[in-house]
Amino acid sequence: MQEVKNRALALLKDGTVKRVLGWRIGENTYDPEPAFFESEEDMQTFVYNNFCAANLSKYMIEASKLEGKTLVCLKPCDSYSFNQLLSEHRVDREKTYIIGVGCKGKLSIENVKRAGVKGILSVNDTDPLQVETLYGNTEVSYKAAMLDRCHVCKGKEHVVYDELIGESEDTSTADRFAQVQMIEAMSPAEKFAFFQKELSKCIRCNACRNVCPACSCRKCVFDSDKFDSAQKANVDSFEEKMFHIIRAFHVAGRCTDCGECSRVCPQGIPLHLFNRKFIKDINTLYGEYQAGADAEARGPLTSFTADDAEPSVVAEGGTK
Amino acid sequence: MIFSYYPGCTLRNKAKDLDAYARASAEALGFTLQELDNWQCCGGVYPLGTDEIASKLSSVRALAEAKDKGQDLVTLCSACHHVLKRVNDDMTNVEDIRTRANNYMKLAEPYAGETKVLHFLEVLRDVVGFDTLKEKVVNPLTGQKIAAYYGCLLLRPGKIMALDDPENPKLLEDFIRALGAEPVVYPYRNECCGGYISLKEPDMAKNMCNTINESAKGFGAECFITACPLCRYNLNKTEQGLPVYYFTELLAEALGVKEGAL
Amino acid sequence: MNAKEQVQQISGVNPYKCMKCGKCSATCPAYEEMDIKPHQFVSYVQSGNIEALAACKSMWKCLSCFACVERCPRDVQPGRILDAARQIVVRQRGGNYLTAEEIPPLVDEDLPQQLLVSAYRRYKR
Amino acid sequence: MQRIGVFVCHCGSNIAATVDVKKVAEMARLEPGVVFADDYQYMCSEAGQAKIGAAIKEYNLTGLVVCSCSPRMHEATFRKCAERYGLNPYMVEIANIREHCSWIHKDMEEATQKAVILARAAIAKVNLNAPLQAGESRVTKRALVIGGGIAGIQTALDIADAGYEVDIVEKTPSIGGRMSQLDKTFPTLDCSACILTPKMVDAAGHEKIKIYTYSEVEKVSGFVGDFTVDIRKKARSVDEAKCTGCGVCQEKCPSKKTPSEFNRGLNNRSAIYTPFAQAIPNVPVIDREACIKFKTGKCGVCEKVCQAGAINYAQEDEIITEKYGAIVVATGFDTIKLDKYDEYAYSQSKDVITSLELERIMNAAGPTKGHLERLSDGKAPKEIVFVQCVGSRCSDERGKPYCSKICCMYTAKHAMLIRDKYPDVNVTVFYIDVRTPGKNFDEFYRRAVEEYGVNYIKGQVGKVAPQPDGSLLVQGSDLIDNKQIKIKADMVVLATAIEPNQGVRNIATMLTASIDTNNFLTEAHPKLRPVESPTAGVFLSGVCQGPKDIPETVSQAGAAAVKVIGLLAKDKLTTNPCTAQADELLCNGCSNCAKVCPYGAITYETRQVNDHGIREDRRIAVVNKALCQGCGACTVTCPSGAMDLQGFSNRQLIAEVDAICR
Amino acid sequence: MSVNQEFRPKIVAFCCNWCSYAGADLAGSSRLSYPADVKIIRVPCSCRVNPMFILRAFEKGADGVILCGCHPGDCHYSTGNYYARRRMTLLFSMLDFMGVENGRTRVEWVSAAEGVKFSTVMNDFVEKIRSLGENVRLGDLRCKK
Repeated sequence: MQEVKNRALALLKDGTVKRVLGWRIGENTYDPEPAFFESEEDMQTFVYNNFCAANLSKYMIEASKLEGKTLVCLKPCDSYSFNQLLSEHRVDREKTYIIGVGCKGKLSIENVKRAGVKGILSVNDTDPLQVETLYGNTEVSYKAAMLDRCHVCKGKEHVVYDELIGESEDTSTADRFAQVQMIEAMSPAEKFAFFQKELSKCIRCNACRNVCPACSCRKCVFDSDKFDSAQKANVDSFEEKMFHIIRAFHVAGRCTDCGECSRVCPQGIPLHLFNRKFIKDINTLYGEYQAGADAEARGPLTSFTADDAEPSVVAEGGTK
Repeated sequence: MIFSYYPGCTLRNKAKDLDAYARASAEALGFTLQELDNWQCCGGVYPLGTDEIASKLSSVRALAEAKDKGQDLVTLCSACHHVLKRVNDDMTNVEDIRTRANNYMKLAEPYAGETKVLHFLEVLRDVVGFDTLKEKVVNPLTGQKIAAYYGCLLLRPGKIMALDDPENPKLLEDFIRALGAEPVVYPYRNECCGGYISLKEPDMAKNMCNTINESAKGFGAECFITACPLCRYNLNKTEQGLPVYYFTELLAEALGVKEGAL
Repeated sequence: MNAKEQVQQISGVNPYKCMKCGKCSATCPAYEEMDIKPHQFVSYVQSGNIEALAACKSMWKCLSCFACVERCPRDVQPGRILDAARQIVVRQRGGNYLTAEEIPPLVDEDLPQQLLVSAYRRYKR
Repeated sequence: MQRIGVFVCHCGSNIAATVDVKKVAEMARLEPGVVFADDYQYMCSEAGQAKIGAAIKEYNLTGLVVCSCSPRMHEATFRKCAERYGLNPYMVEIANIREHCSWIHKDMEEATQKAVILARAAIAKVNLNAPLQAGESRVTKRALVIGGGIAGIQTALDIADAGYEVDIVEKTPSIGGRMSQLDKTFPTLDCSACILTPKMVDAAGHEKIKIYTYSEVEKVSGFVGDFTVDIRKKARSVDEAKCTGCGVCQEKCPSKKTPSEFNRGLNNRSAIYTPFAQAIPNVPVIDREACIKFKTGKCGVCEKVCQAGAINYAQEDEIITEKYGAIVVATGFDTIKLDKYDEYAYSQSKDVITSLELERIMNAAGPTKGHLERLSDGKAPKEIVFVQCVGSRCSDERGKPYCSKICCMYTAKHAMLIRDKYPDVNVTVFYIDVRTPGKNFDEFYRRAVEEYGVNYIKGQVGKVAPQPDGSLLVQGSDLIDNKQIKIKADMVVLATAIEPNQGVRNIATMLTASIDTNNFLTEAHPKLRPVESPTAGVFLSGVCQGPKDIPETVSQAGAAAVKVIGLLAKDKLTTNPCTAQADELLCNGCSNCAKVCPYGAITYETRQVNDHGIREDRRIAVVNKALCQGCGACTVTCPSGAMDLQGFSNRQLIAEVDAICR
Repeated sequence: MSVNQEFRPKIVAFCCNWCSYAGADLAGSSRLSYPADVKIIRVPCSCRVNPMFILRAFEKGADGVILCGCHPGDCHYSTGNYYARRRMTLLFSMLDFMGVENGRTRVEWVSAAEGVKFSTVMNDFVEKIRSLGENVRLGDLRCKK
């Protein structure tokens, strides 16, 4: 997407923005990483390809404190996160220049590997993907290499931007809540076993917390003494459970379901399931709500109606 | 515009004219009453017992058929209207009755009160509109002083019938005005004619109808209109009673379709 | 279930909501013909005197006109109570107030079908 | 580390009979921080408190745990005690071992064990308590009374007589309210105007009272002691300073077809009008809906005839902003609409009237000049039927579930007055119950029956049928005789239910005062705080709180005034120190806490903070301590835990949880 | 299922100061008994109860946690219990989702006048927890020190 790069460079040069927040090319096509670019020279390493999955909106919290405008590239789903941060006064719209970049579903090298490809040397981002491996060349279909979250795409519209570059596509193919429903249908023992297995993998690396645009507290409760819950590592296995429940609760009604938590988890824990469960409950009990869709809207946990469901609805199975 | 239509037993028999005039008028006003294929008698009175299911099923069947057709269900007879609306209310709001009725009926899709039941007069007021009706009148009944007789079943219970204020209704009066005649308001227009009591206690019914008749006469009425064959039957038994017409007859007359109707 | 509970169940009415204002009796068009008056239907149920209620003439005089139901300020609905009592009587063998044989002499030329149907519903099993 | 003293109360045998108090003290001594523990017969007694005092001194205590009855009973007592002996009152915690323990358990061992755990939880909490200082806020020594009826006037007069400034805001063009519409008052039958007018004049002339008529409260902000209120003074189109109240404009006004509000629509008034002769202020208002000048631009008669030059068509609404320390709601009542009750034929016959309309008919200044006559044909009625409980005591949605309380008495009054003045008129009253509690009330009603021959029939009316001859056939029950009776009446009077004035819900919302399903304002306590709203600084006077008659209204008005005076007499108010507080280093400035705050106590400001050496401007939540009531809604909304509640902090509550689960 | 009569559950009851705590006081002054297993923690309002507290109780070995507040519409702070209701509904749903029996958590609205209700609710809740038995599930995760 040379167009994004050219435009960003132009805005940087004419002084509209002081810096560009985008992706820097990595060693391979598949590992670009978020980066700030402040000069034309810097911009040489700017890249926007189909592996640029990272949601950059959270970086705008820090960028908003810097002097001058920052140009940020947001994909449609990232724009929800930005909007949510805007509603919470965490980012400064005045100091942001948003290029809404086109997105047709982002790719994950993990999914390429999952497709059975071993010894990857290089890969491109075309459809289908051409993969060069130690054992010869092969192809992987774009859809198979797409991130799980892109299968439940929020749509091709940006909810906030200054200009749009590139086409987007709604890539949803799956039912967003299918997995949640599958777990809901389990017996308590099965549910417990499922999460026990998943969560016992957690090493409390805090990657999920660090990447999450909603989890943006200056200081996390798990690092402060406010609840006697400060810890570096888990003291016991309850605490990792508590950590994830509380984390999900703290972002409930604010999580845009961007899926970054699961994407970055080095242990592959499907952390987004917690958030989706809350989103599903909120939609069922309090009406459809998409965090970040409207920066002016009142969230489901900061509003109520007089005839809301009673908590006993859970025991009655009303949230399923 | 097409409505599902539930005529009821009497309109297929002693009150054929109530039905015929209504259909002719409907066509003149631009809507059609399409008779349900398989209607059965509603039973005449609404079964009040909470444990009565079987006697509500014929109504449920009619309601479900209208639902299948995706049409509102129109009826003319006060009694049918009363029974259908109340059973529909049960099916909407009373879980126990809904469950049991559906268990009996074994419909392809359970019925839960989806059909809207309308009295023909409601169609005139809310769908056609009395202003439009007035425009379509070719023989205005100018100078006629008409007493509207509502009776009890059309209006009560007010909450469920939701047709008009049960104590001070205006629907038939507005209808009379739309036909160009003058309505006569009298206090007994919503009091009972005696209903089915006339079978075993004809004197009781006669007494009650006398009161109604005297009151209407006293206020200067020249005739009654009603929507109910039973009301008409009872009112006709009074001595020196005012003539009683079905409201559809006057409607057909005013619209100029009376002659061809029967 | 005793008779009192039975009446309460069939009618779906809570007689204890009654504040004994007498508006039902004030409004009833068949009042003069009744041996037990509409407001008494309620007190008979309250005191459990269902036997007397089931033997009353009033139940055959009630017109089901719902005036008492419409105007009751407490939503007690005496008409429903009476109908429940009627149900109890009619459901018993031989409790019918109307038999097929009785009908022919009562019918005249104009009599609408709905009259017979209604009377059957109210008077006969 | 705290130095905690634990005091276990026997409460006679109330606690000691089921809880081994010695054991509780003994176990408490083992808890961290505890340096002293003892038990005593009655901790709340003077001797008990002295014991606490002695221990504070001797052991240099920094915190107290009293194991006794409910904190709702004696927390305040022990806090005061602590303060007396030099300890911060908020260093006291109560373990409720009576209501929550000894009174509900029978087994001594079990109860003792539970008492030990409850004590342990309280000790764990005190270990984390910090001394709190009750804050102070200023008091604006001025009160606002909303509503200028008898309730509002009396409250205002009482407050003003105590030397404080009071403003009355009245929606209509004159003060006086419902009472000014009444003819006579029960049970003494004084003329209503004769006793009310002097009070109106007093209020108008009082140097401490300012009256805003034809005005409404538009906005309220602030809190107890310091409310800011916007009052909309609607354009009168008449200059109050210039008008002499001569009345010529009203006489000459060509638009005279507007139903008179004061006379309940029974006759008409002019477009420029004062509602009644004794109106205060005696300055007319132009009803712009009815005025020909405003509707067509032509006319201007009033301007021409006004010698004082007081007419001002260009006058505009004015917003007045004032500060008040206390607000009294005295918005009164109206009768319910009768359109859902047409079995009584109210909309069908002019001769079926409400009791309030009868007041106007009986009044010498009313539409019939005080002659009792039928509004349909002007004839004198010979047979009058009164129907009680019209719309009152109705559990369906047509009416009101409550008893309107005043109808039995005013109906007896009407019946008596009619029989007195027109002995040839038959008067029948249909009643369900006659309710006459009150001084000389039942005697009054009995007089109506015994001396004046009013015919009381127990039973309700089912239908009123207007007859062709103009009479009204009333069909009712006589439950005593078990008869249905029919009366051919000339007039029917309906004792119509009363309901709170329409605008009260809006006012309650502005004041954040709670209101019940019937739109009556809720009192802080139904028995012990009947004139206070649960919202501090808001007081209730008159029927806005519940149905009441004039004597009750006046006594409640006085009571509300005393509460206001008690508040205004203070220079400063102490505020509850158990309020929320944001830790500026943790606050994200996300605004979610402000969204759930019911008092609007949280605002945001940009502040420079020093976060471990990093200085930056941050958006920080700031809690207004005077507004915060300490519910804690914000603390849970805050994901970072920046928002905490003093006195019930996260760590304190977690310590209690831990102590219980240990 | 056999109920272990020896089993005495640990139950934490959070009660709002204005309604439910007063309701508990009324239960006490009316001598309406309920099991001693229930220990009450006073909070100003049901909306003060942080999910952290409930999880903490489970972490520390509680077998059941109940939250009592004013009836919806009657909150002393006018809206607190409405927020509490949403929060607890979602939290309980999440616990259920993770396989924690939902019988171990409950919300009840108890007014200051409902001493009888308070006692009935507590008896019922304790009975429920007793039938569920010791909180084995969360116990597995608990660090037994």
